[in-house]
Amino acid sequence: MRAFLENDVPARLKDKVANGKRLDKADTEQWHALLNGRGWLANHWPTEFGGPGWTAVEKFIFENECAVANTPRIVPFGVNMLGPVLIKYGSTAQQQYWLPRILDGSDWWCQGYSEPGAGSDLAAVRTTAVRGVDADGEHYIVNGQKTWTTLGQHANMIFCLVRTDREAKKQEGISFLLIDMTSPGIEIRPIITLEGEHEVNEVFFTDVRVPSANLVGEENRGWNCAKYLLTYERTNIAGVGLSVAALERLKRVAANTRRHGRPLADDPAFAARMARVEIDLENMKTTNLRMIAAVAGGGVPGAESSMLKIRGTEIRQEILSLTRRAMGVYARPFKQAALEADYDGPQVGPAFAHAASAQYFNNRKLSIFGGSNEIQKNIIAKMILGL
Amino acid sequence: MRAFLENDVPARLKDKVANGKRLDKADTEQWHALLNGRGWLANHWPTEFGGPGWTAVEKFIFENECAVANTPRIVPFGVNMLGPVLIKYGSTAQQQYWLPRILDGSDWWCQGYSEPGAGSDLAAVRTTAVRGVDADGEHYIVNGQKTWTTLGQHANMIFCLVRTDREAKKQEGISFLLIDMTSPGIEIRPIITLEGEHEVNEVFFTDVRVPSANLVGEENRGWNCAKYLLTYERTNIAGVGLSVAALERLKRVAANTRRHGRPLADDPAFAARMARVEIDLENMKTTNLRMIAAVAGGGVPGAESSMLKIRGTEIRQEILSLTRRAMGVYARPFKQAALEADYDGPQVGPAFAHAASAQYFNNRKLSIFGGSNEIQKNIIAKMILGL
Amino acid sequence: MNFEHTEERRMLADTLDRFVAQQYGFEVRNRIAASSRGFSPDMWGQFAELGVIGALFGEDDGGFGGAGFDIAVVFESLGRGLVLEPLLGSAVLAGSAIAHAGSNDQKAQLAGIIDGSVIATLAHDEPDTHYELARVQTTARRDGEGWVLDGAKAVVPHGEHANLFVISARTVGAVDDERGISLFLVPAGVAGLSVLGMPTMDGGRVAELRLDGVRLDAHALLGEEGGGYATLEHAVGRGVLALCAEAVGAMEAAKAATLDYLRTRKQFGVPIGSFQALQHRMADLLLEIEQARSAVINAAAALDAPRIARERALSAAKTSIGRIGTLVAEECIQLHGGIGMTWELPLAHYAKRLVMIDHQLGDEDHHLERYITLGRVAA
Amino acid sequence: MNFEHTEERRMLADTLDRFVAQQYGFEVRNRIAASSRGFSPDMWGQFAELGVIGALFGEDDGGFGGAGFDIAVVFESLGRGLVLEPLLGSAVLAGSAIAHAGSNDQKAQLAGIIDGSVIATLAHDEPDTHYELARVQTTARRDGEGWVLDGAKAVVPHGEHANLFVISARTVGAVDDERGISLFLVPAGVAGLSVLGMPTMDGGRVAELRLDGVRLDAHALLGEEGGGYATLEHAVGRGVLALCAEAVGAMEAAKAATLDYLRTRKQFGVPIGSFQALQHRMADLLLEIEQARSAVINAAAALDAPRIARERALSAAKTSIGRIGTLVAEECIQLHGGIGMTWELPLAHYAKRLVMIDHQLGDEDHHLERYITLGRVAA
Repeated sequence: MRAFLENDVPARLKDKVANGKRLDKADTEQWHALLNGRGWLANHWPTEFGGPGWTAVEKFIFENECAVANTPRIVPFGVNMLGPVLIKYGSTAQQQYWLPRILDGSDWWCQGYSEPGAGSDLAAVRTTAVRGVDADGEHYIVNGQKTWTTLGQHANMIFCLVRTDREAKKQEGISFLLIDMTSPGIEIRPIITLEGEHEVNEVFFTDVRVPSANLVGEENRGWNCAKYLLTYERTNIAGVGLSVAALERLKRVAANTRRHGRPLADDPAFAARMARVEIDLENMKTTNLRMIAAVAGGGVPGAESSMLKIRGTEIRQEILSLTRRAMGVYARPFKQAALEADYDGPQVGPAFAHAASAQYFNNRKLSIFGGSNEIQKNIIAKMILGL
Repeated sequence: MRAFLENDVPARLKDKVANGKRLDKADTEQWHALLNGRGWLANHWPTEFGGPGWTAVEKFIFENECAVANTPRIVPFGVNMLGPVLIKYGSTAQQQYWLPRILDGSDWWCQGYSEPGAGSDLAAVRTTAVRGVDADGEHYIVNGQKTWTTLGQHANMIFCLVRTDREAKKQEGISFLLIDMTSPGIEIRPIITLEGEHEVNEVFFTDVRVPSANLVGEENRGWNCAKYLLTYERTNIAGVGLSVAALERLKRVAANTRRHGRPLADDPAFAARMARVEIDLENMKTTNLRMIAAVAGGGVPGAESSMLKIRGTEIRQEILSLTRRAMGVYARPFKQAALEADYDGPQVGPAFAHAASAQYFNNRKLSIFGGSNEIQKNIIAKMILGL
Repeated sequence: MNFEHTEERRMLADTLDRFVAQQYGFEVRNRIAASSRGFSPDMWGQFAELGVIGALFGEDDGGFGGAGFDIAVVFESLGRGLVLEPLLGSAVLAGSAIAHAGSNDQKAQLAGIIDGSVIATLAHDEPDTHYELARVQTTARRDGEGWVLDGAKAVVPHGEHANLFVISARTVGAVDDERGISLFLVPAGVAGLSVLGMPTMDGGRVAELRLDGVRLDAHALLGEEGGGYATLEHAVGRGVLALCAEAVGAMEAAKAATLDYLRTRKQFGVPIGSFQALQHRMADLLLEIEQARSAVINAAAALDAPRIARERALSAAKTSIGRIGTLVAEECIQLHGGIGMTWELPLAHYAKRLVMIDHQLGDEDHHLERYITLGRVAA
Repeated sequence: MNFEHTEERRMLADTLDRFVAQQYGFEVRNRIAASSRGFSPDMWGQFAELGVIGALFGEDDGGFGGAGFDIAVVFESLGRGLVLEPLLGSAVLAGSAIAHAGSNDQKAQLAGIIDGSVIATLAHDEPDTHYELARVQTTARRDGEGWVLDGAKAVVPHGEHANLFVISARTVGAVDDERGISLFLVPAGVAGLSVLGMPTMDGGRVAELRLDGVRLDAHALLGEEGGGYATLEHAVGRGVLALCAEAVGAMEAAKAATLDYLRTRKQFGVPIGSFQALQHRMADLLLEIEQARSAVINAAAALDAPRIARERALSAAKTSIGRIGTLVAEECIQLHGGIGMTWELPLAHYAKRLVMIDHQLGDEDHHLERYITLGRVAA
């Protein structure tokens, strides 16, 4: 696998990631295709659907090695999110049609979970789907709005939680629908995040017609799919590999930045900050492996992953914060064009200065998205602590 | 005033405080008498009752100067707690009888507020007082238990919150009673705190007869007295002077302890810890003065004092924690006898090693007693933040 | 002890607050931030007319303020409004340097700075300084009566659009020696001075300067040859105070926005401000902000104190603000959730400014170390 | 990767846990803590019989364990029960030193240590060392075939009641030189050795040692002359692991007690565990304790690794445990409120032990600095 990462992944891709450059759609498609060629793309899937049959630990190691090697990340919406839901709840027809298209990149999926004003309360679904029949057959008419749709600008398909029974209690009456993004009545609008990037979107649905064949599982039972998706094998939620890669970069920066005539890495205060987070990360690696082992042994995946998510995101945010600190006065200048791989304008400040602050600010999202760390603590209090 | 602190306060007293030695009852009585001789003991009282007529800032400065000079502390239960209640709610007869006795030390008061299991919920009063009449006149019969009664072992009088109406809602039906500790039916038992000292007590009441003349204010309106007492001029709740004195001591210890052949005060990590808390304390001095000024100008004493209490206790606890750290391996040995002023056995470790850990552990109470810091945050959220 | 500001200061603050609220709203501000100048000449003129620049100078220098609390009041107001105009670089940094060390002829420039017609800036940081005030690699060597400067200057505030630079250069001594630093007044457009402008993460623009054989005449020297450090410390100290006060203004705005959000935003059917865990975090934040405000007051009060007391108070303030500003930024984003991550929300821009203030004139770690070192000198 | 312990270790842990729970309850423990010995010879014998001491030694040394995970399992169990018996000083510190450097004759003492008949201890810290391992002021000079030792040793575990001391002394070199430290095996009662015992804050007893011309014969030298540092590092490293594991045991007990309290204690009519602010703090504490446990696993796994990797893992563990142990102690007291301040509550004693562990064999700051220094060596 290391040979693959070293030799078969184009240097262009790895350089982009290492240097904090923007990845475009083609980059991700190339990476997915490379992995699919090896049979490693859908590494969470059972072998009968094309998975490699890895253990949880093997998956963990694979994803960490990729991160450390600065590969792009797998865009998870199709492979890691929808795939498992279809495998568990989809009809055979749905599995046979959609799963291969996830693997070969025919579809780029995005996620229609969050709604404006709902935040981490995913069950607060107000987007409606009303069942009807017309000349073309059974269908749903969908109206409403989804938000925080990551990379939705690249997607041709979206899986959505929609409300199919308005009378039912909150978590009942929700259904899980697959919707073609090119359907009439869908509008996608970018959300610009605080550092100026376009990564997330709003998606508006106005009388969008969805064939009822695109319902996954039973009507009004979509919450089961949602919950399953949220807790499915989140072995890498702590992002240990990404933190290792980020820490390596931080160390390089700190070794090459000087303060009082010596490397910043030798400044007592900065060295202490780096050492603290390095130790926390070393501990986290083991915590992560322990939790994977516990889950394999019949633990509590939901609550365990809450623990990994909180501390994992805190560690990564701290590393990115230190990388920003290391830039000194050069943390402020910020030219979006310099995030492009082919930028050939002037570079100022230490290596990586062009992206350090942007990554720091962008990754404040880590403790918010995917269930805020506060929600995760609520889960821990209830599920593990019994409070 | 500085001349008084320098010349007129016996060195024996100041040495005891500076060296973390135990103060006995006579020490406090001597200190109260000294202050009373100057008219400075009841410095919160109006001049007509014997107060010096100081402004809030003057009181603040006085108490801080005392702390920095390592004087004993004023035991507050009579002077600063009961006194103001009597002045506001007491009858003329009560004022004329009890106030002079507070000043001249005839009575040592203790506080009967907390009850077992109530914690910071002071209104959860279960100690009962039932009114009756007998040959000796109107009286109450008191039954119940009080706890965390600081220095109750020295006291001849206790002021208590008692429940006089069991049917009433929680904060109604409470009365404020003055009870002679020598009354039949009172039993006092020591509570030993974690470091091994006897500072607080439990007080048990079994059919204790209290003359109804000892009721302060109206029956069932005792909660007013309680609230008033809790918010009365808590200008010094942050304990800035005590922190300044503790920081001075810490600096001396750190200057005289060596690590890597140089003073611990010059160790980068330790110096950074000390500097952080010193800066926080410098800021706190100004925060405290600002809040006093705001109160004088019509602010919110209750909630302001919550802010001072939280940060003030955190700062003091941090200084005491660093003092413990500075002791190195000598933080562990602990001989209670060495806390006595006349101890002449072997001393081990740096100066103050005999008391550093004990003071650290004992002062974990700062963030618990007098309304835990969590309760204070609830108050801030409600009163200041409007949440 | 009186924590009320003087009548004049309160009036200025009220005027400024009103002007910013009415004229420098969020949309206007963001347009200015993204503009090619990074500030607005029109607004700049209006700030000058309001007397905001003059309030930062003493009467001897043609102003009507200049004390620590004048700086604090003005910059807190600027921070509340996220104002991008070149007050720090022109009035505080360059202006203070000229006022501190300038000859009468040089001080004549102050009138232009105060009326807004001259935009000055301080070019002192260099690519490798990492906040060290005495580390100056740019050199100045005598050339007949005049001087020749060579070197580079980093992240100079609004450097593209300044008319006048105060530039530090080493005339003698080791690279980090406090002695041997000289200051020069350099007009924009002088031969050999190249300016590379760029936008910043928190709005507005900065510039990299290159000096390749920049020839200056004898009158360009500001203050004594080799004696520029004291002037730098003076000017940067006032800049530190300004940034700290600006941060407190931004913290107050961020806090208010967050409290408002906590009170109105509902989740699971109740306002999220009713969740105790969030309440306690806001209470902590409130405490921290009050401590930050006290740090600014301490620094403002110490601005005319003897050197060690003054510089320690300034470093205490900047290290406090560095830590607390970042905490406030991160917590306010977190408490807002996803919406706090978006460009359209003013809070996000306050948060960016708060974090970036820690990267100007010395960060939390730099000033903590400096506070300790100064304390050792004092002991 | 397998985080399950071996069958043998699990059996030992179960036996030990059961023994401690049944025989070494809180009242018994506190009686022992306050006793004149500070431990219980009777209990000590039973621990020896259970094989607890033997589990800490390798087979070559007459034990049946001795690996990192053996130490971790035993000491976590001891920590859960706040056990005061001299396992750290006798079996881990002195025992490891003898096993590491002893001649065959000297290693013969190990049998007595393992069967409990010999109580050994390590006398290494000195009044001015402040955790520096190489700082040794006590001197040993040659005297004919033998040696004469002079100096002082600080806070020696159960020093009054040890039969056998491993004492470090400098034979050559500067006071903080790693080279030139020699170790000596010294029987109790030797002329010139005075022992001053005293109680500790966390139960049990320690002693100050004075050495005034202590004469030892040639056989007293443990290991090579001047080469004691490596043995010290070996023994202290195992001691660090033991303390870290003990701390994790104590943390688990403190956490369990606090959770129990939060579930049962009511205030304002509801269990205080229903307050979200406290829930989130407990969740944080849980995360920290899990990280502490991982740190111990990392250290145990690294115990046979090459020096830098091993010592970094040990220092990483001790600095983690120093920070987290104190945090757990303070938070658990705070969450208990007043009752957490009382002697009668076991929690208070767990808290004291957790804080005091940071004062043994190097505190949080010491080990963080050491971790950094070792990393620089590695780079």
